[in-house]
Amino acid sequence: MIVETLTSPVILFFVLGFIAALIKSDLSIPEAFAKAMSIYLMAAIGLKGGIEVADSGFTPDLAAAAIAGLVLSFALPFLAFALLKSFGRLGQVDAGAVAAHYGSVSVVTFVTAKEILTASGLEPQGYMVAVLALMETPAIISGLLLARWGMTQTDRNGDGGGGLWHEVLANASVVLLVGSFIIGMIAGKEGFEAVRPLFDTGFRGVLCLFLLDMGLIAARRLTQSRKLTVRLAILAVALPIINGTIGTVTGSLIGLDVASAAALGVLTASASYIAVPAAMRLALPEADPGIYLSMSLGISFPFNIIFGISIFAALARALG
Amino acid sequence: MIVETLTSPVILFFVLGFIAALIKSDLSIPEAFAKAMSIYLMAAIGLKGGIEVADSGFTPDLAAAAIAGLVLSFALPFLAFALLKSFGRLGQVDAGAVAAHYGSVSVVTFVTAKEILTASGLEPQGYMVAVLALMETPAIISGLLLARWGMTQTDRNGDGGGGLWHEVLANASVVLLVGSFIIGMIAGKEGFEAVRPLFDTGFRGVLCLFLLDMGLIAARRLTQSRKLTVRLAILAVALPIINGTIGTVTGSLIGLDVASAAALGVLTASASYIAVPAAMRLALPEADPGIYLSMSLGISFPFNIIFGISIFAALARALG
Amino acid sequence: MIVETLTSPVILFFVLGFIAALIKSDLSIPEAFAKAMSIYLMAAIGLKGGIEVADSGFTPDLAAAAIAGLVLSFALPFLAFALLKSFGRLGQVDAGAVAAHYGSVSVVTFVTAKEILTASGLEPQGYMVAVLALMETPAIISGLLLARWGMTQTDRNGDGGGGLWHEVLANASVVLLVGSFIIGMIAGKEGFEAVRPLFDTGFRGVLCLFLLDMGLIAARRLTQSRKLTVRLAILAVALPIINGTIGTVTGSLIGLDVASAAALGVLTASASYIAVPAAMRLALPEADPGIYLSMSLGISFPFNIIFGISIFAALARALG
Amino acid sequence: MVSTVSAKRIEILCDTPLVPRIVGILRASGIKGWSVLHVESGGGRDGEWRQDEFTGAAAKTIVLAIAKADTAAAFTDALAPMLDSYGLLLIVGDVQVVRADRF
Amino acid sequence: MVSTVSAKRIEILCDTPLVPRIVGILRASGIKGWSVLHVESGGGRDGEWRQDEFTGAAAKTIVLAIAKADTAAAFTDALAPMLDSYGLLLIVGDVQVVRADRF
Amino acid sequence: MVSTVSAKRIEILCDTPLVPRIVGILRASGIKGWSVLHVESGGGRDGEWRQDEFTGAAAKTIVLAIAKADTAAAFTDALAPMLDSYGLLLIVGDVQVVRADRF
Ligand SMILES: Nc1ncnc2c1ncn2[C@@H]1O[C@H](COP(=O)(O)O)[C@@H](O)[C@H]1O
Ligand SMILES: Nc1ncnc2c1ncn2[C@@H]1O[C@H](COP(=O)(O)O)[C@@H](O)[C@H]1O
Ligand SMILES: Nc1ncnc2c1ncn2[C@@H]1O[C@H](COP(=O)(O)O)[C@@H](O)[C@H]1O
Ligand code: NA
Ligand code: NA
Ligand code: NA
Repeated sequence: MIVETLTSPVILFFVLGFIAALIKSDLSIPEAFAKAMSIYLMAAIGLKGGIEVADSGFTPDLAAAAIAGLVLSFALPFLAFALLKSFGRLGQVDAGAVAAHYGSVSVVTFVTAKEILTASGLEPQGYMVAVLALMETPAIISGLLLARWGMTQTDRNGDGGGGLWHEVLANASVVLLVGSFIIGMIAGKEGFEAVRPLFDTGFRGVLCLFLLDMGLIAARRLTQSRKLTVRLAILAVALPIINGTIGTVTGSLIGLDVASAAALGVLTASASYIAVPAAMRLALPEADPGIYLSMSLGISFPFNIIFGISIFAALARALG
Repeated sequence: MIVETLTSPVILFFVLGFIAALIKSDLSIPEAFAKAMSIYLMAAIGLKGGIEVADSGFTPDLAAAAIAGLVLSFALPFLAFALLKSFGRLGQVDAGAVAAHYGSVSVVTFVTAKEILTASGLEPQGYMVAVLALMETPAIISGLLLARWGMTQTDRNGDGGGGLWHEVLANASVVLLVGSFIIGMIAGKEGFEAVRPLFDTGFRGVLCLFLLDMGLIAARRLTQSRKLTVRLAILAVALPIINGTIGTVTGSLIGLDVASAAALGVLTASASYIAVPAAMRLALPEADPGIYLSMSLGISFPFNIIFGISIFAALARALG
Repeated sequence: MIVETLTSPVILFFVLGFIAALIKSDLSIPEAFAKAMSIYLMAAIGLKGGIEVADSGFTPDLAAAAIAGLVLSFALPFLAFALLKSFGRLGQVDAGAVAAHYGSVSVVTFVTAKEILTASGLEPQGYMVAVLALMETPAIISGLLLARWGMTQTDRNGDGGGGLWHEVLANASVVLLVGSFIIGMIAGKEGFEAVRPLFDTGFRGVLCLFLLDMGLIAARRLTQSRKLTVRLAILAVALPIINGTIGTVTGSLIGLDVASAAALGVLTASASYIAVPAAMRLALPEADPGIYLSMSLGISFPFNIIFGISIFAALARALG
Repeated sequence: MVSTVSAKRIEILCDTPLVPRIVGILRASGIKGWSVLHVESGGGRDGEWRQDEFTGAAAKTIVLAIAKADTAAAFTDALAPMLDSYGLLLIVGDVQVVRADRF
Repeated sequence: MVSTVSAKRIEILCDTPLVPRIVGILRASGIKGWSVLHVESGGGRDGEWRQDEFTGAAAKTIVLAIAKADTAAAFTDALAPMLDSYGLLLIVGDVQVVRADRF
Repeated sequence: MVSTVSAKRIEILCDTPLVPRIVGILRASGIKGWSVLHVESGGGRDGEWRQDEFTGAAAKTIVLAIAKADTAAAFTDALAPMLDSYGLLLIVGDVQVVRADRF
């Protein structure tokens, strides 16, 4: 399946962007266009998920997957934190911030996985979109707990109480994913017909252009970073493998189908690079963005896109 | 029909945007993307209108609708002005500025109405797009006349003579609508085939994303406004109802089909929030944008989208 | 064929933009959207070219066209330089800079030509996209040689050695065209199916909106320019005719099919307005951008779009 | 060492639709160059706003112009009548520039 | 001649997610207006960056505020504790403004 | 009270393709940080322009850098030869900054 992955236009555009940035080409995607594409992708994936759930109804599977997602997002930062402090040699605050990223999820990784899995006959259930939305935020809580553990109130200059919680719960991607999911559930298959041409048929093409941009960004992060040690680079590969394995196994154990178990694996393996960095900038200003963005965007994202998806698909197949 | 309206993805995205802004989510659509979508929507609607007119030819209906549109756009501000001064307690300048908005039209309201009416079997004639373009500007003239009534030349610091007229007649939306309309007429059905996939099939999806943005903007206008009194809020609902009723009845009287009469009703009910505010900023700088934008964007736009379209459709059906 | 060209929506949108700018309308396409569209167009055309080459394999034609393109791009600036200095009365530096533009190519002119030729039954070979990419840069070398001829090193303050060469070879459009071309070759027809809806069906519609913007830009260049003399304006028409004729004849002589010979003619006739101006700004800062942009964007681009394509198609037909 | 001269750095924060008018006054006052910067969002007596309102009427912009002291003063006087009705913000600072002949 | 008064022109260069917090401190210090400008790219001790990273966390912004000298000083003091942990850049210059009652 | 120090606020208005070169000179002169602002439109001796020309060659940009007086002077001298051929605008003002060790 890795060969299929590597000849899929979606991944090839990512590789093109990566190479373009490595040879320092001035190729760049306008910021507004990249944001527009991410809004489009989230609306599209939310809609499709909602429609599928409207079709299949609420099932025990759905509930099991949702609970598993919540628990994993909350719990995995603790393991990551321990590794980041010991093997990675990070301080408490930086370790907490990075751990939050690995507990949370990357929407684009999920979307790419959905495309690649579906293309190889493994279509995850629609409700995995809801699981995606649920997994965005719990990790932020555990990350902050870990970073602030044992600190007195006066040290916690950043927290900003309500401001942060509001930022986390009303953040753009959660609102858009959940909102489109609900719209999909209300509109159903019929209502969707009218908007299908834009949201369905254009989807993979937009994903190509978006991954072109992600390739540029990932490579620039990697080459411009001055904070990435060899140990951290190793963890940026190890954490996705560990978390993804835990996620896939959990998915199998709770009885998800092979495709959805693989998708849960990809979700746990993926690391946030939008919602969590913004929250950390507010709540843990002393944590160094150079570390968490380089690890998550520069290494884990490419790793997951190119290898992770195939690995967890194979694992889910073996287990299921 | 209100139920259908409320379960249409197009409207649901508007509601999503509205709610997102109310809960102060940081969701936002990049400015450049919103402008791009409005350019796309205007080009698409202009093209389609032109093609339909190329198909059906110039008919007496078309002429009647055009004249009715022009007269209504010019005349309705006088009524609005009287209500805004008496019931709304606005000064002369502010009342004139607001009246101009309600005489002019909102392209997005029209586009949404066309979608919703068509979905319920009431497709307005292609020439209504030309009527839309014609109705954009006459109201600006009446609004300025009203605002400046009885003033000596020295008071009129803003007018700027030619500058304003040029701004009004060569304004982007008029040029784009009229231009695409003519292109549609020249290219005809065959010429359009080549570009149909973008302009036709993508249309409703883009409208969803655009209305998501309009929902955000409307709610932000509403909550951030410090200028909106209860009386003005009442007028921002009453004026669409009054104007829309006048428009629908006029449409029926001059013999338009049910769908086109409803569309004329929606046009007269709708209030401008692009062309007119820009003209007012130049010509009536003392008028307060906080008032006219809050009324037109914050209240009348959502009212028309969610209720107005169904009301005028029902009225047109009853009359026709 | 000129009549067909003039009633094609693609060209009509260009004319609309041109007229809108002439009447000083405030219509404008957001910068980010225009860049996004040019990225889309280059990715789409690269992909399609690659897929066709994957289908047909490397042929002797392809090699002949590639070599011809390289040689023409390198050689034509010498002729242009002579005309620009003698008839055009430009100084050495400005003449060199302008000559580089006419040796290089315009992607949008090529794309438009491909659409119009295909619509009239003349589809150029897929490998012409590779020729397009090859022709972007050699002219920059000849232009610089000509501009710097006989100068001592101290006069050459701009060159900046490596910086320029890197800029030229890793410039965004070359990387994107070549990259998508290779992706198209790897993915092949099957791999393309998944992304066809965006890249194939949306293509002509996007081209319309892009040419709307080009019309605005061309007319603004033309009217705001203070540097354009009558002699330069004549050359801005003569150079495309001369170069295009040379290109079309060469294409026929080396045995290309009629459509590909016409496409080679359009390529040689077209003048760069993205890659070359940026390179000249760095390497020949004393050259006046007002001259080269007005000629290339303000005159030669519209000329090629509206007349040139038909002329070289007719010539290729006559020769072939 | 490059020789520098004193000049005024003028910023006018205004509604975007007014830019052509401001530029007209700049020119009438003898100021030959200007640059326009985009303002993303802001707040003042009228509450907060942000640029994503694609209705151009609410958008704001900074016009930046460098000028000699005397032309700057002429401009300030010419702009004065508009300051209140248009709600402009006018900010003038002292700077050093090179190539004095340009201003 | 229009009469002008002295004021401080304050620029705070900060990460975009921090803008609401900066604005909160501005208000708490009695500064009534501000404008936000977009920064495209830049470089500093932490290397170079550019705005095309759509992950908002790396984006930077300039908050511009005009204020009287005393409120400006109050603001500077209030901002002080954040300067280091948030990596802010604070720049204060002297300018002349009209309509002094606004500030 | 926070202690502030004097510094120079340097703005270079230039064509966008030149930014890397300007940044190179900034660094060579010992200036460690800079920020790039987008210019939307403008006008000067060469007529008016606006940024919507996606052909990057016509786009303009402001490079903003804060520096100590001596490094600022070194930069001004290093930039001098480019001022005319590249049509740059160089603007230097006096400002107060905190955290002086950064500059
Ligand atoms: N005095 C000035 N103040 C502000 N910006 C200026 C000034 N002069 C020139 N510019 C900017 O620099 C660009 C080039 O100027 P010029 O070389 O005079 O055509 C103009 O288009 C403006 O954006
Ligand atoms: N003191 C200030 N400093 C910077 N920008 C300001 C200031 N006051 C107002 N503004 C800007 O000008 C706009 C209009 O201000 P106002 O007329 O007070 O509502 C605000 O939204 C800000 O963008
Ligand atoms: N001296 C300076 N002048 C202008 N901008 C600066 C300066 N130093 C830093 N910056 C900006 O602040 C950002 C963060 O700086 P730093 O914390 O030094 O990495 C840089 O990327 C620049 O955008
Ligand atoms: Na994860
Ligand atoms: Na109306
Ligand atoms: Na050429």
